[in-house]
Amino acid sequence: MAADLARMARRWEGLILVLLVGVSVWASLGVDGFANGSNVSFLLLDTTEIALMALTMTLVIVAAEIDLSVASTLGLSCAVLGWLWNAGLPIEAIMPICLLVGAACGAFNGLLVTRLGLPSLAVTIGTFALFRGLAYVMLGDQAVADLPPAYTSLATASIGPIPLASVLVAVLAVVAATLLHATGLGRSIVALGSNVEAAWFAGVRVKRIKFWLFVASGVMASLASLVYTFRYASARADNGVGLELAVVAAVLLGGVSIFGGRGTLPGVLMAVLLLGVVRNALILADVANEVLNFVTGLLLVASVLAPNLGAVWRRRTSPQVEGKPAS
Amino acid sequence: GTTKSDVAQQSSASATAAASSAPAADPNAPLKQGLKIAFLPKQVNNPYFTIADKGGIEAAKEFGGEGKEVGPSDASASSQVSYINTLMQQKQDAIVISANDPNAVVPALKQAMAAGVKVVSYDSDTAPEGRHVFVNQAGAEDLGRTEVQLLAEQIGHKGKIAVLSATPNATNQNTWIDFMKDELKKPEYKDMELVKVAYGNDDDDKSFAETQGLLRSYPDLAGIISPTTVGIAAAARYLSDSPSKGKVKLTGLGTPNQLRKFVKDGTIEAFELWNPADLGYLASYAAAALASGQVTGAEGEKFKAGKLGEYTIGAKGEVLLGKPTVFNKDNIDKFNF
Amino acid sequence: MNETPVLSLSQVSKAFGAVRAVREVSLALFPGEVHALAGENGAGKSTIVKILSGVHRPDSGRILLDGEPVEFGGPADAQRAGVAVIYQEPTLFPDLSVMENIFMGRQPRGRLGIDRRAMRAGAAELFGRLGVHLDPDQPARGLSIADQQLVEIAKALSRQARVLVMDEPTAALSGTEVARLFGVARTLRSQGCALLFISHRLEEIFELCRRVTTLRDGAYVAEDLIADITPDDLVRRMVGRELEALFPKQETEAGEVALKVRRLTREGVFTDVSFDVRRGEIVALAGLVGAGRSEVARAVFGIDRWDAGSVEVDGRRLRPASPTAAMAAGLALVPEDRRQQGLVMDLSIERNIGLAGLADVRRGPLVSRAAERERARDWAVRLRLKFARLTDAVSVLSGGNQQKVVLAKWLARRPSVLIVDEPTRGIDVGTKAEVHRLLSELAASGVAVLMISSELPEVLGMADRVLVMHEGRLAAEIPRADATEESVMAAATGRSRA
Amino acid sequence: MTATATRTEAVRRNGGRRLVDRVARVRELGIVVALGLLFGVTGAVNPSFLTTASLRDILLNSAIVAMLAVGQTLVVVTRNVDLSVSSVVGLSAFGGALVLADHPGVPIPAVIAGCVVLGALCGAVNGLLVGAAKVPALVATLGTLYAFRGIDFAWAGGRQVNAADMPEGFLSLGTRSVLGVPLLALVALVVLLVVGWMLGNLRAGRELYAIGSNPEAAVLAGIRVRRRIVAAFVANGALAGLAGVMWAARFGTVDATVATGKELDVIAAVVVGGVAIFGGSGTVYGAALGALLLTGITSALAVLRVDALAQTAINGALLLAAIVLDRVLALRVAAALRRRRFHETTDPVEPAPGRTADGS
Ligand SMILES: Nc1ncnc2c1ncn2[C@@H]1O[C@H](COP(=O)(O)OP(=O)(O)OP(=O)(O)O)[C@@H](O)[C@H]1O
Ligand SMILES: Nc1ncnc2c1ncn2[C@@H]1O[C@H](COP(=O)(O)OP(=O)(O)OP(=O)(O)O)[C@@H](O)[C@H]1O
Ligand SMILES: [Mg+2]
Ligand SMILES: [Mg+2]
Repeated sequence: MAADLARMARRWEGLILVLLVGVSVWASLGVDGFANGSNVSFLLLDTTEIALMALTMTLVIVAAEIDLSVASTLGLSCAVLGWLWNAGLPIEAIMPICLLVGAACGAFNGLLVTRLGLPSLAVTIGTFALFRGLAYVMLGDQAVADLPPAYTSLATASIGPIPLASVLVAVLAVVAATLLHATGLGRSIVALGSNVEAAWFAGVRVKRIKFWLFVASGVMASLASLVYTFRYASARADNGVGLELAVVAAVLLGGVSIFGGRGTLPGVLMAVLLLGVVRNALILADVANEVLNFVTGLLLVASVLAPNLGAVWRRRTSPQVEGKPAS
Repeated sequence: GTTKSDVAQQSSASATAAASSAPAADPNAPLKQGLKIAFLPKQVNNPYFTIADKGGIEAAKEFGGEGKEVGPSDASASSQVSYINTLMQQKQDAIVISANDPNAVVPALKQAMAAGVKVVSYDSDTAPEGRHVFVNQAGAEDLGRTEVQLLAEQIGHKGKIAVLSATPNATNQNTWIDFMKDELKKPEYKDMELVKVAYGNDDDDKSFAETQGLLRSYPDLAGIISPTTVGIAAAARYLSDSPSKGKVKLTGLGTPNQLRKFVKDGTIEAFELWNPADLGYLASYAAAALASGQVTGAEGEKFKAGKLGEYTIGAKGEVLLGKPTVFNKDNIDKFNF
Repeated sequence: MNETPVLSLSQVSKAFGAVRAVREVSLALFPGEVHALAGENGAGKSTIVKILSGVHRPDSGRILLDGEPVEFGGPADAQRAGVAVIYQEPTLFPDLSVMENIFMGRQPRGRLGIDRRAMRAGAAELFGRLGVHLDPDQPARGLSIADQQLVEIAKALSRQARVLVMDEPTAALSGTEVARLFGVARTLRSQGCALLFISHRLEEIFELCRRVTTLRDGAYVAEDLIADITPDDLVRRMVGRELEALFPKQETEAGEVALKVRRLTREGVFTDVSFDVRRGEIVALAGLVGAGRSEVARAVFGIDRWDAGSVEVDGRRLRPASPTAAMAAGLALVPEDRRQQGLVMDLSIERNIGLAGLADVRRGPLVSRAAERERARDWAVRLRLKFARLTDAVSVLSGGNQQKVVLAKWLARRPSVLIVDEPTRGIDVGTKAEVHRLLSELAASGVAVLMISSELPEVLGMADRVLVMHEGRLAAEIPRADATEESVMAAATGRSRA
Repeated sequence: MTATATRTEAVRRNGGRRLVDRVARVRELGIVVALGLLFGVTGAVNPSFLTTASLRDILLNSAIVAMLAVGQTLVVVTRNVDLSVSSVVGLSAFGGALVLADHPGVPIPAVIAGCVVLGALCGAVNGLLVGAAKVPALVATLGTLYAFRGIDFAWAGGRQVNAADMPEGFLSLGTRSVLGVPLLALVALVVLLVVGWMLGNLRAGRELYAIGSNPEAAVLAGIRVRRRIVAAFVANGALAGLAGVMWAARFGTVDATVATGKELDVIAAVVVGGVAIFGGSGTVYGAALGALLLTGITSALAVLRVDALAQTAINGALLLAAIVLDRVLALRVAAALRRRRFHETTDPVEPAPGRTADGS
């Protein structure tokens, strides 16, 4: 395992880490306003929702599934929050309800995937529209903004430069990383992501695990919705539109194989940070938005390309049948 | 627990407490030189905002300041917030913003205001506590009512009409639509019926399909109002090639360049819009006036906006650009934006 | 023979990282001759095959075609040179029809693109030659391992190659199919084709081949004319030492019934299957390929749902379709398809061994890496696994060694009922003896063993009792004393009822 | 084996063959049923939905997505995916419109050809990244999704090309009909038939399926995997380029944001059309039907006077219903097959074998 990790580090996480450190150093030296407490604090805060959803998305993708409905689940959970708040319920009661809604969304995905054996990509493209649509039905064009200041300020509060929300991310990240990398369940997830049939033959409860992974993904999306709503002090049905691609991009940049069975959480977290730092630094440097998109795309491709180029070169000198596309 | 009514009580209490602490304005203060003014549109690369912000940057040049346009390429509130924070780090003198979500940007804007940055909203307002001044392109009421009047004239005050809007939760559009409904209550419109508000999501495809749907489900439709540039262009494109061309009247908000062809071929008789470049220009001057201490955003204060002349800040910190221009066959070639 | 060889290797070497899989091996294939390649698991046979087929490029040494040096840049080059290969592991396209699998890239062309009728006829003709009953239009997904292997053979035959390389083509086949295959091979030989044949069943080598090249640890040991040596000589060359008896079955006293299967039916697959396996007993399940033996095993272990009947382990009824429940009851299944069902190819050796027994290496909620590794190392050593590091992916192991990893995974759980489906498929003689000794020891220690095997000598040598299946039903139950090649085959082909 | 055994076996397998044929047809049948339901129910509620004019509109609306779905299928059967199509469409639409607006002298066919080449170039970038550099397709094309759009934005710089700037002859391509069928729909149909024929009847086409079905085996079979994958991406890019000019002709107003987010629609159409997302199976006909179904749903909701706020939700629900219906039909057939003692290993209740499982 240590050797596994070491090898991983050399390929993926190592590269991301080098990039992360490199970009941070460059930005601190070359970009005004980057290396100061409030900017760092903001930068971290700005990655919260993506980081939260990326944690469970990593588990889901390692299990060779995908959940494209996370941002819609987030939207639905926001809508429920706004609706119940308008109805006069206390916020302390609303929050657990939101988490339940997230769990229900995840369970719905999970059931369709495990009971009917539908591909998760198809299912979650469907629920991507369904959940967002339900959010519109609930809240329509209303924007609920009169949320309790105690919570809205909590969502943006920080200890020194570290936002409280990031502490939440860190705690959950430790939990998720332990789960994936050090427990039997994590082993099972990796195994079933790599070869479902062999995992099933080895007594791994494939369906049960997949089901609960989707539930976890839903719960995490609704947790992210709470952070989102309070952070922006605005609950709307279209909260978080388009975040799913950002989450998937971060997970892939973090070295998780889209085919399942491979990937580490430290890598994903570093990728989330890297994307955040690059965005922040480039915006501060007044780089136009189109360049920013271009750089994001390039980063994604380059990070996978770099380790592969070596392999491609080696293949030239000795042809060898490649198994799955390297990732 | 904390409920909605608790928060309402608290906030009304604090509102009365924190009112009048703004420093006095000095109407005679000169405009500062070298002011850094940033324009933060809903979305960059959107032609409408490109024109507006160019107008603003032009204005900044006139009074010796420095303007720039930054912003997200997706019209989302969260990405605008990133930019607000960045502008604060960059110590801009003023931010001129068109809000994607009137509330979501407020916490960040408040922070910026606390750090001494002046905030002007234009095109699409934020919640009032998130800005000093709102430069309003045209009164919402004015717009809503004139659209109905425009269409009523074209259809002879008779028949079924529909609205093709942007997304169901576009704030601007919804306020206008409310005023349209109100206008329609007047007796002179008793023969007109608003049968449906359709939403094209500012997406070519969807707006197209929605226009088709309107014509199918209401074969006797007399007219469509589309108060969004994407919607009106898609609807015009569909009508220009359908048997309903000229029969079903279309009006709304659009730019002359976009609709020139359809005005000339008779698909559209008349539509309206303010001049976006003037909007940016005015917002830029308002920002400069704020940053120079000429005004604070209180009602009744006055400032000069270059070639546009003098403006007075109205209730709730609003500055009104003026009446929108109505474009038709006769005047459309005089405009290029 | 003083003709020039069609294809030959001269002093080729190939290393994978630190593993030197092939070291300066020379090999010459002559037209009209079947050449055998022998060696233990991991000796480098498949690597040689992949060098001949252009999959691997040798690190040093040369490939000669008709005496001229050539370079194979990839499988396409080798194919163009007239080399057809049956790889050790089937390489089919599961979504495509059987006939498309056979003719991929060489589909007969008609006026409007591919001529399906010609293709179907071609496939049917090949199947006729091999005596296979497969529908050319059937998708390859879901074919049993044996059928897959037969399609592979048909594919290679369809190339009408000058050189036919066969890497353990018979491992998944039973006697009938093997006989057919040999018939075809002899025809090809007489037509002047050069054949390379690999098998761990020595009797096959002696039956079919003229010459044998032996490898040990990647190095060339000897080339002999078959006529000049005995099987024992060959084993000595392969292993480098003398071997004990091949089937050291210990006599054991059968205890109480551990596995009790009653009237088990899965519609369309098998019907009304009832049998017992007692502690300390090895029961063999024999039959022709496709008789439904593996399907029974899968159902008993909970992989497939059964439609009727019951399964009891130690008197407790099993919940259907739950491998977890079966495992909790002490059942273990070593499946027949190690690549798909037995192993997670991307995972390391230790992770694979640990996969079925995660509960045993727990420390609190966490997995104890040390315990996991300890267990893996223990079993790797006991099964004489040939590996570089326990953290290597199992995909780099040779076929036989992969099989050992699957065995280790299940034996490490110390099951009370062990079902092994073709446990020695692709395993070399030495290890085969070890596996047999192991099974026999397990039985002696009170484990109930159900062994599915297509190898009659193995069945006869190991089993206390032989159950024979025919077309989805139990056709006979033959006690050890009465089990002979004839009696088992008679039942398997439906010629007798017990 | 005795002679009788052989004969019964042969009979059993022949019966199986007919069933297999039926299943093969059922693959697209599920979606045809869904389409029938959609049109039947909507037409019953509002007969104007089934008028020729309305059907024409639906054909026209689905033409572009259908063409993109056809191209996407080429890529998806090789076990890859191209998320960047929407950006390629945007780039091509803007490029084409810009040339037409700024250089009125350039003949229209040349502009169309140029757009196709531009698309093919973008496809080649994707193809090389995936085929030669072995970057997983999802990562590579997610990257180029951002990158191509970035180029588009930089190129446009906030500019918009309007209907008045483009020649009438070009715009009429987007609206003209031939024999009552919209020209764009005809173009899409021709593309569909040509690609469908190539996938089914050319060696190269079958090799795409082989690659998607088992990439390792494809190499061993001597298939030039790299070349084929690059070709699939290039073809898809070229079709996206063509779709881009079609877009410009149809909507007349073009800026840098054209077709943003359409990639999900295209993938949804492909998936609904029964193309296995992990490669190896599915047809372009299915994908095109999927596109038709998706646009049909949008049009039906518009006609049915469904509350605007509920449309998204209903759209999602109908999409799910179509997938589930398709799946349930497939399961039924599989069960029937097993009962007829046909060889069957993939019990749908159990996880499908391997990850190549075509789960749809
Ligand atoms: N791709 C690879 N990467 C690393 N090592 C490999 C690879 N392929 C084979 N090896 C190693 O090379 C050695 C020879 O393997 P090979 O598959 O040729 O054995 P074999 O003689 O065919 O054995 P078997 O009888 O078990 O099939 C083994 O030690 C194996 O682990
Ligand atoms: N008489 C029969 N009628 C219908 N189907 C049969 C019959 N015999 C076998 N089959 C089918 O053939 C397939 C192959 O069976 P299976 O793999 O279980 O055979 P096996 O005896 O284990 O052979 P092997 O493991 O050697 O391939 C099974 O799916 C089974 O459904
Ligand atoms: Mg081998
Ligand atoms: Mg079997």
